[in-house]
Amino acid sequence: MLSYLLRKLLLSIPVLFGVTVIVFAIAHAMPGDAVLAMITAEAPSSEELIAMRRGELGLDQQVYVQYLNWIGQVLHGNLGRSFVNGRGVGDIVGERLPMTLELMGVALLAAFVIGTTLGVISALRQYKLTDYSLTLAGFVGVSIPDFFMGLLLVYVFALELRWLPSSGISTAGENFSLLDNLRHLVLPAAALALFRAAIFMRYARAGMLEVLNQSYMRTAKAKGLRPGTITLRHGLRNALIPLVTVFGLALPTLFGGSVVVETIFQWPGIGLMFIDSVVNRDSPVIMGYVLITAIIVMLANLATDLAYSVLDPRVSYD
Amino acid sequence: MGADMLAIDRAARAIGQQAVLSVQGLSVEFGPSGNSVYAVNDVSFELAEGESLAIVGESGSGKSVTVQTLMGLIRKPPGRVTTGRALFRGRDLLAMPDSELRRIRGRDIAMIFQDPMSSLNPVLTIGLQLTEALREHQGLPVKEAERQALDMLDLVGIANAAQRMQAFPHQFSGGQLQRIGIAMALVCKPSILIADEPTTALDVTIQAQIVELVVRLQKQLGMAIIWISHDLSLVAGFVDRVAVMYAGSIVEQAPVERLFAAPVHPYTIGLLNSIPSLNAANTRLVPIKGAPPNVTLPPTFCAFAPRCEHTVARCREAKPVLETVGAGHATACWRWRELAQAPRMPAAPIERVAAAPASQAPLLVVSGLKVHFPIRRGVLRRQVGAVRAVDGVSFEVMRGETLALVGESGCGKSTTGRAVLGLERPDEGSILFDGKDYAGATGDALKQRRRDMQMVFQNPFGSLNPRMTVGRIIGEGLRAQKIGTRASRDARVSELLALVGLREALRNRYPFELSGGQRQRVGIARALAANPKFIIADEPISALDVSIQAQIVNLLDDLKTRLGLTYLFVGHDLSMIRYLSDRVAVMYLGRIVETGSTNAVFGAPLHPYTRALLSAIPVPDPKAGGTRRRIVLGGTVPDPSRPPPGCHFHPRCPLATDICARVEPQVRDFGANGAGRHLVACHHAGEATP
Amino acid sequence: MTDATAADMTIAAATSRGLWGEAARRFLNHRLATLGLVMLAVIVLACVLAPLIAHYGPNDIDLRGRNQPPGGIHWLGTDGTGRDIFARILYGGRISLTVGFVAVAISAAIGIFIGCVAGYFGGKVDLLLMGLIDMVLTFPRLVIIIAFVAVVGPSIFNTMVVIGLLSWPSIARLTRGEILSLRNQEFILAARSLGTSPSTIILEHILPNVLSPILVAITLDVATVILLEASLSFLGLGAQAPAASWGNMLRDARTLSILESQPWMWMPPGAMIAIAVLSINFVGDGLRDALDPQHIMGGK
Amino acid sequence: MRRFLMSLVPMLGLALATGPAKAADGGTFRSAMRTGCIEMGTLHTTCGHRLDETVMQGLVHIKWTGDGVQPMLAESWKTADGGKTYVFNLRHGVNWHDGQPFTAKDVVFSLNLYANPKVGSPWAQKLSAVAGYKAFQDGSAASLAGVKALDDMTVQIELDSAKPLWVDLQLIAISIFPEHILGKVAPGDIKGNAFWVNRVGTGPFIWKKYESDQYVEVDRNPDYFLGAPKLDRIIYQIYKDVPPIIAGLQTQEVDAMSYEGGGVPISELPRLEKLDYLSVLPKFSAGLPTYLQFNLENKRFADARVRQAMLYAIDRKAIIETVKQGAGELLNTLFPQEWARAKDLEPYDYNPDKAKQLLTDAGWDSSQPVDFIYYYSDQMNVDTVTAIQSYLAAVGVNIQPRLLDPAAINQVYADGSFQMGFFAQGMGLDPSLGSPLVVCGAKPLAMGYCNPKVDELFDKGLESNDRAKRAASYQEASRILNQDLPKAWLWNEVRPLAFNNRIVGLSQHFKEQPLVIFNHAVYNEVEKWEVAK
Repeated sequence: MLSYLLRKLLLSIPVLFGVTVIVFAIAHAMPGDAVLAMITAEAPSSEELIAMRRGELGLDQQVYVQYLNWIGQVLHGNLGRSFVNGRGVGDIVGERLPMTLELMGVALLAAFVIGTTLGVISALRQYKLTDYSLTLAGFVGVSIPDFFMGLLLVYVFALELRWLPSSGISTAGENFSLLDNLRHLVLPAAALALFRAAIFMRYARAGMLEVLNQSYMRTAKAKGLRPGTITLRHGLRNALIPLVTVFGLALPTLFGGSVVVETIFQWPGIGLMFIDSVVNRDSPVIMGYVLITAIIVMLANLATDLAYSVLDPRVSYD
Repeated sequence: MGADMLAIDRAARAIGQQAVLSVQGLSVEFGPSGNSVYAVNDVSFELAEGESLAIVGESGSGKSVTVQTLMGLIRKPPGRVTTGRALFRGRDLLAMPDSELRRIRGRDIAMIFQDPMSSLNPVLTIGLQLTEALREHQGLPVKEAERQALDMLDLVGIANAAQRMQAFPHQFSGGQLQRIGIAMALVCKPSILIADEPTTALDVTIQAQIVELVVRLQKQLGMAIIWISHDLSLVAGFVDRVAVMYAGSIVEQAPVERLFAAPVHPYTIGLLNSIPSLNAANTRLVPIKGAPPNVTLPPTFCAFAPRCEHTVARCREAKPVLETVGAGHATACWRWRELAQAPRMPAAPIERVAAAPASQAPLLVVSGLKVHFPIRRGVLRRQVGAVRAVDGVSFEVMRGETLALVGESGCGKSTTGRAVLGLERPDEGSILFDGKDYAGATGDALKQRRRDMQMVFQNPFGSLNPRMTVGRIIGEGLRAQKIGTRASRDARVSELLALVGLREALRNRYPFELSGGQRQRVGIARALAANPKFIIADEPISALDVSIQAQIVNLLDDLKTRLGLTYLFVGHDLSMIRYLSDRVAVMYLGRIVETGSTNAVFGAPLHPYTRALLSAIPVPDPKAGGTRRRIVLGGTVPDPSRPPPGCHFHPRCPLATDICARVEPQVRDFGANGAGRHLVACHHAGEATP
Repeated sequence: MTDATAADMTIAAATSRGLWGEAARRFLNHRLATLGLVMLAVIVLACVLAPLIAHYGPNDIDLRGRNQPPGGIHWLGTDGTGRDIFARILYGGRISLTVGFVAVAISAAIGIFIGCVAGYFGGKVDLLLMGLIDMVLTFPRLVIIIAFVAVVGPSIFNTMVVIGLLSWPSIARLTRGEILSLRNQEFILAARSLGTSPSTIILEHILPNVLSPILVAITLDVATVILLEASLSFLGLGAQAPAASWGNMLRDARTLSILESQPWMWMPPGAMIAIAVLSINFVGDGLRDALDPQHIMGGK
Repeated sequence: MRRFLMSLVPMLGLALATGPAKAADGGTFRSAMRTGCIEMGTLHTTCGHRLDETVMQGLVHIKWTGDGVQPMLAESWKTADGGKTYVFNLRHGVNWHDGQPFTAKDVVFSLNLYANPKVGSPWAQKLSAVAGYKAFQDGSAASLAGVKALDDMTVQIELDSAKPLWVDLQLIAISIFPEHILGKVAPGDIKGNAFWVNRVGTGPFIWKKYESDQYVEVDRNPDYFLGAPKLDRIIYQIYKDVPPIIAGLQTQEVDAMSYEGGGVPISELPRLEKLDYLSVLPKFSAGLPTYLQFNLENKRFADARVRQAMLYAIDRKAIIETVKQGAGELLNTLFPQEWARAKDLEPYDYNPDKAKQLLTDAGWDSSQPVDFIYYYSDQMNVDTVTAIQSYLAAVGVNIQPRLLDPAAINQVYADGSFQMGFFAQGMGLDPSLGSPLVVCGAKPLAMGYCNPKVDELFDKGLESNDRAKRAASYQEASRILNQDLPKAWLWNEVRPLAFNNRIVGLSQHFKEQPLVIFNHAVYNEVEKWEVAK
C-alpha cells in the first residue's frame, strides 16, 4: 500500500511538472502582460515606466528563464509574489482556498448524499413511477448548466422569496457566525450540487441495480434478513464502490464550476481569484492556482484509491 | 395435478416419512404477459423430512427458478407465480406475505448457491455474514452468535476459524468459500437445505469434498435436502430421489436406483446415454439431437417433442401430465407405456469407430517448457517473482492420436496449450512440431505453424467476435493466410459449414443468434478452415449442456477420423477425456505428474494425485457410490507463484514423506512392454494409498 | 430471472435482422431514446434549414421593435436590439450544435487514436500516454479553457478547437480500457492463432467492438460540450456578438429584469440547451442499452 | 429536482428564523464597490477612491457640486505668481487615526512617494509639473526639489511654470500618507505593503477590517476635524460582477450602487425604479465621451470622408432611445462639458445615403472586413456594438467585433494590430483631460492623429482659470475635432445610479453632483449622513 502511494506520488511529479510548463506557456502567450493590464487611460504610463515595471517583475527575460526562476522558487516552497499587489501567492491562496473548499466540499457532499439516496430509492423502485420521475428529473438535472441553475436559484430564493442572501460568504461586517455563513452557502452550493447530484443519482441507480442482481444479495435475502438490512448493509456498501470513481472525477469539474459559481455569488474563493488573475495577467497567481488545484486533484485521486481499498477489501495496491 | 398428486403422495409415503415440503402445480413466468418466458410449468413434488431430493436439468430447465420461487427469491416483476402452492409444514410459502416468509427463510429453509465467490458479500467479513442470520432469527447477542458461528465453521472444516471470522471472502479459496456458504446456511439449523448447484464452479476434487461434507452434515443435522444439479452422475451417489426437469416441467421423478436402472422418459434416457461412463469405454455417445428448448412458447405441448426420437402428433398438441409408473416413479410422457415395452437403449451400443492407429512418430514434442508471468511490485515496479504457470513440462503427441492434458483449474494446462500455439511466449524449453523448433517463433515461422496447428476455444460466447457473421468468422483464417480467391474461400466456408453440421443459412447470422452448441461448431469450423494437421482443443465442451456436449464430442471424433487430425485435448472432465483420448497427461501446479495411455492411467493410476482425481469423478451409477473408494484430498491447490519445494503435490499427498518436500521427483517409466510408456513423476509411484 | 432465460429470449427473438438491425430494434424499443432521436432530428433539421424556416435573419436588428413579447410576427419575440429570437434560436443552434459535434469529433479522433496506441502497444508507450492523460485530466477543463481563450481570443472556432483539444482523455481512457479488456478475449486469441495480422485485428476485431461504448461516450460528450460552450459563452468567452449561440443568448438572463419580466429572451435558449442535452442523453442512454455487449455476447 | 427544492424549505425556514441580528447601532451604510481596488493602494490604481474620502485624505478634495475644490488637510493656500508657487497652510490639530499628529512632514513625504520612480506609481504624472520632477525620475535627484516644508504646518510647492489650475486638476489626485508609518518602508516595497489593507488615515472613518473580495469595514472617527460622523460605520461591499449588486440593492443587502460599483445597467433600471425604497438617478452624466476609434495609421481610414461616412451611417438617436433607453447625450465632438463645445457643430444626422456616397467617393473597399475591438461586455454595450455593426453593414462597412480584456486591449494598442474599436474615455472633471485622445504623438490613444492646431488650443486652455477664456479655446478645438473626426464621436455616456433612501444625505448629494467624477476623492459631507429613523 505504502509503496503504491509512493509510486503514485513519484509518478505525479512529472505530471505536475508538465502541467506547470503548459500553463506557464499559456499564461505567457496571453496577449498583454501584467504591466499592460494595469494601465488605464486615466493614468497613461510612459514607455520608460512600463519597461521599468517589466524589469521589476522579470517580464523582460526569456520565457524559459522566467519559468526556471519560478520553478526554482516553487522548489523552495515559495509560490512567488503577485504581480498586481505584491502579496505572496501562497498567502493569497491560503486565505481563499478554505472558502472554495468549503463551497466545493459542501456541494460535493450534498450532491453525493442527495444523489446517492435518490439513486438508491430509484433503483429499489425500478420501473415504478418514482423511478421514472427521478430518472427524468436526473436527466433534466444534467441538462441545466450550473451557471443557469445559479441564476434561477438567486431569482427564486433570494429575490422573490427573500429567504436567502444573494451573494457573499457571510454578512459583511458582522462577526463570523457559522449559521450566517451557512445561509450564504446554501445557494451557491446548491447551484454546484444539483447538476452533480443528478450525475451521482444516475451512477448510484446503475450501481444499485447492478448490486441488486448480484448473488450475494440473493444470499442475504435467503438468510431471511430484513429488507432494510439487505439494502443498507449488503447493497449500499457495494453500490458505493463505483461511486468513488465518480467522486474523484467530479473534483476537476467542480473547480471549473466553482469559477462560474463564485463569480455569480461573489464567493471569495480561488475561482474568483483565478478569473481576476487572468484578466490581470498575474501569472504567479495563475500558476499558483493551477499548481494548487492540480495538487488537490492528484491528492483527491490518491484519496479515491485509498477510499477504494477501504470500501472494498478485495482491492489491495502493491 | 390431480390424479398424479396421489402418485407422488404415495411415493413419498413409500419412503415412510411425512412431507416437510409439498409443491403443487407451481408455474412461474417472466416478463410481461403475452411476451412471457415460461420458466416453470405446473411443477409438483414433495420432500419428506430428512430426505434428499435431486432436481436435475440442463440450463433453462427451470430447476433453479423453482427453488428460488419457494424461497421468494425471484424478483417480481419481472417474475410472476401464475399458479401453485408450496406447503411448508402446512403453510403456503407462496401465499404468505414476504415479512412472514422472511422468518422461514434462513431459519427453516436455507440455501447454498452455485458460485461461492459471488454469493458472499465481498465487502463484509465472513464473521458478520455468518452471524447476521442468527441475530436476525434468534435474536442472539453478538458474542453468542459468534460462538455458534465458530462452532459451525469448525463443523464445516475451516481451520483457524476464530481468526478467519475477521477475514473477507476474497481471502479464501473457492472450496473454503463453499464451506463457509454451507456454514452460513446451516447456522440456524434449518429443516430443509436447498443446494443450488453448489459444486458446479468447483474443481472435481473440491467437489468431492463438498459433497461429502453436505452428506455428513445432513446425517448430523437430520435435515432434508433439495440438490439442484445439471449432473446426473454427481447426484447418483448420494440422493434418495431424483426429479428430472426439462423446459420448466418435471418429466420424470423416481427413487435414484430406479431412475438409473429403469428410466422411462426419452429425455432421461437420452441424458443417460450422452454421459460417458468410466467403465464402458468404447460405446459411442448417443447425443440428444437438436438444441435446448424454446421457453417463450406457452407450454401447451411436450417441450421435448422437437428433440425426441419417438414424437407423434399428440406430443405436439398436448402437454403430457405426470403419470405414475411404479412406486414413487412418475413420468410425463404420452408414450411411456409403449416405450417401456421397447428396448430401453438404442438397439445396441454402437462401437466407437477406432481411429487409424496412432503412429509412433511424434508430431509434436514439447520439452522443458516453462511459461512464467512476472509479478511486479514496489515503487519501481521491479519484478519480485513470477507465477509459474507452466514450470517444466515435457510431452509428445503422436501423429493421429489424441493426447489429453488434464488437471484442475490453475494447473497450467491451458497455458501449455496456448504456448504450443505460440499465443504465450515460453520462457524456456523447446516445441518441436513436425521436426522444427518453434519455441519463441515469430513472424513467418509462426504464421506457417498456424497453418498446420489450430485451436478450438473453451467459451463459445467469448471466442467468436460478436460483430462478425458466421461466414466471416469461419473464413478468417483463410483470409489471414491469404489462401485462395474470394470465390474459393466462399466455397470452402460452405464446405466447412456442412462438415460441422451447420445449415448453410447460418452463414450470414451473428454469433448471438446461435445456440451454444452451434457456436462451438462454428469455432471448430474456423479451426479447420486452413486444413490443419493438429488441433488444440481447450476445454471445448465444458461450457455446454450435457446433452450438447455429446454432440460436440462426437463431432470432434468424426472429424479426427475423416480428416486424419491429431488432437491435443485440454480438459478437466475426466469421464469425457477417458472417452475420447488415446493418451493422457495429468498436470498439477505447472508440471505433468503422470503420462500414459488412457487405459493405463485410468486403469492403474500410479501417481497419488491421479488416483485422487479419478476417485473423485462422479459415476452415473447409484450403486457404485457405496463400493467405490474415494480419496478425498485435503487442502487446496497452492499459489503457483510460490509452489512448494520438491514435489509440488507433497503438502496434499497421502503418501508424502520427507524426501518429497526436498527433492523434485524424476520422471520414471512404468510402462509394461508393448503398452507404451507410462511416465510418472513421484517418489512413491504406485505405492498403495493408506 | 436466471441467466439462461435471458439468453433464450435473445435467441428466440433473433431473426435474421442482423447485428445492427437488432441494435436498432432495441434502440427503437427504448421509448425515451426514440423520443430523444426524434427531438434531436427536429432540432438539427430546423437549424440546418434555418433560412427556410425563419422569416428574419439572425442579426436583423429592429431598434424600434425591440423587447417584443412573442406574437404573430415574431413567434418568440425579439431581443434587446429587436432581433427575432426564433431566428436566433435556429441560427444559434447551428453554432451550439456545431461546437458540440466538431469539438467532440476532434476529441474523439485524438482520444481513440491515443487510446488505441496506448492499449495496443502497452509498456512504456502506455505509461507515457497514461501520464499525458492524467496530466490533462488534472486540469480543470473549464479553467484551462478560460486561460486558453485569453490566449487565442474568444471565437467559436477557437472554442471548438480548445474544447476538442482538452476533452479527449476520457475517450482515450475508455478506448484503452476497452482494448485492454478485449485483448484477453478469446476471439482475439483466436484471431491471433489464425495468423491474422495486428492491423486486421485492430480494424476487424477491436475497433468494431470498442466502438459501441465509445459511441455512447461520444454521444454523451456532445451533451457535455454543449453545456460547456454555454458556460463559456456565459462568461463571454464563447461565440462573439453579434453571432448567436444558445449560450450567449442565455447570457441575457444575467440581467435580472430580463430574467424576471422578459422570459422569452432566455427561456427559448435555456429550453433548447436543456432539450438538446436531454435528447442527446436519451439517445446516449438508448445507445448504451442497444449496443450493450451483454445482449450480443449472450447471457453468461 | 422539485423534491430536493421542497426538502430545502424547512431547512431554509430554520435558517431564516435565526438570521443574523441586525447591528442595533447608529447606522451602517453598505456601499457596493468593484473588485480589485483595494490591495494595490491608491498609489497604483485608479479605482477605490471612495476610501480616500473616508479614510485617507488629500490636501484638497473636489466639491460634490463640481465647482472647485474643498480644503481638507490644507486649510488654505495661496499663490503669489499666478500658479507657479503654492503655499499651503495645513490644518491644525489633525491627528492620524493612530494618534500621531499630522504635520508638513507627511505632506512632503507623500508627494515624494508619488513621484519616486522606485515606487512606480502611475499617478506620478500628476506631479510632472513640480519643479525637479524630471531630475527625481531620471535618478539625478533624491527627491522633488520643488516641495518644501516651510515649517511644521506650512508646505510650499513650486512648479516648473505657472499652472493656474494645478490644484483643481492635479493635486486632487494626491492622497497624504502617514510618514511615521510608510517612511519606514523602502520605496520598492510600497507596492503590496500591508499598509494598504490596514490603512491609517485622517478621515471621518477609521479603517477596521478588510476581507479580500468581500468587504472593507470603516468605523466612525469621533475626533474627525469636520465633526464626528453620524453614521457608525460604512461597509464597502466588494463585487466582481454587477448582477449581484443589483440583487443586493433589491434585497437591501447593499445601499448604494454608485459609479465605483459600475453604475446600474440600463436594462436593470425599470426593475429598480419600481422599488420605493430606492432613489434611482437614471441620467447621471458620466462625463464619458464614447466614440469609434480608428487606427489612423491604417490607410483605409486616412480619408476623413470615410470617418464621416461611418457617423452618418449610424442612427445614433435610435440607439440612444432604444438600446440605451435614453441614457446618452448625442455628442459630435470630444467634450462632454457643454461649456467646452461650440454650438455650430455638424450634427451628423442619420443619413445612410450620404454615408454610401462618401464611402464611394473615398474609394472604400467594402469587400474587406474591418477588425473591430471592444471591451465593454455588459448587455447594453454588446447590444450597441451589435446595432453599430448592423448599421455599418448596411452601407458596406463590414466590421467584425472582437471582445478583448484590458491587457489585450493595451497590447493591441501598443501593436496597432486593429482597425477600429468602440471605446469611451472618462473626462468629466475638465475638458483638458481629453488631450491624450487627440494631441500629436499621445500614445496610445491618439492612434496617429496629429493636428498642431489642436495641440495649441489644448495648451491654451490651461493657461487660465477663467472659464470663459478657457471655453474659447476648447470650443475652437471642438469644431476642428467635429470636422476631422479622429474618432467618430457617438454620445456622452449616462450612468444611472441607485441609492437606498435609508441613508439620509446619500442620494441628496449625488443629485447635486453634475456629472460623475472618476478616480478622485469627492467631498460630499459624508460626516453628515445618517440612517433614517
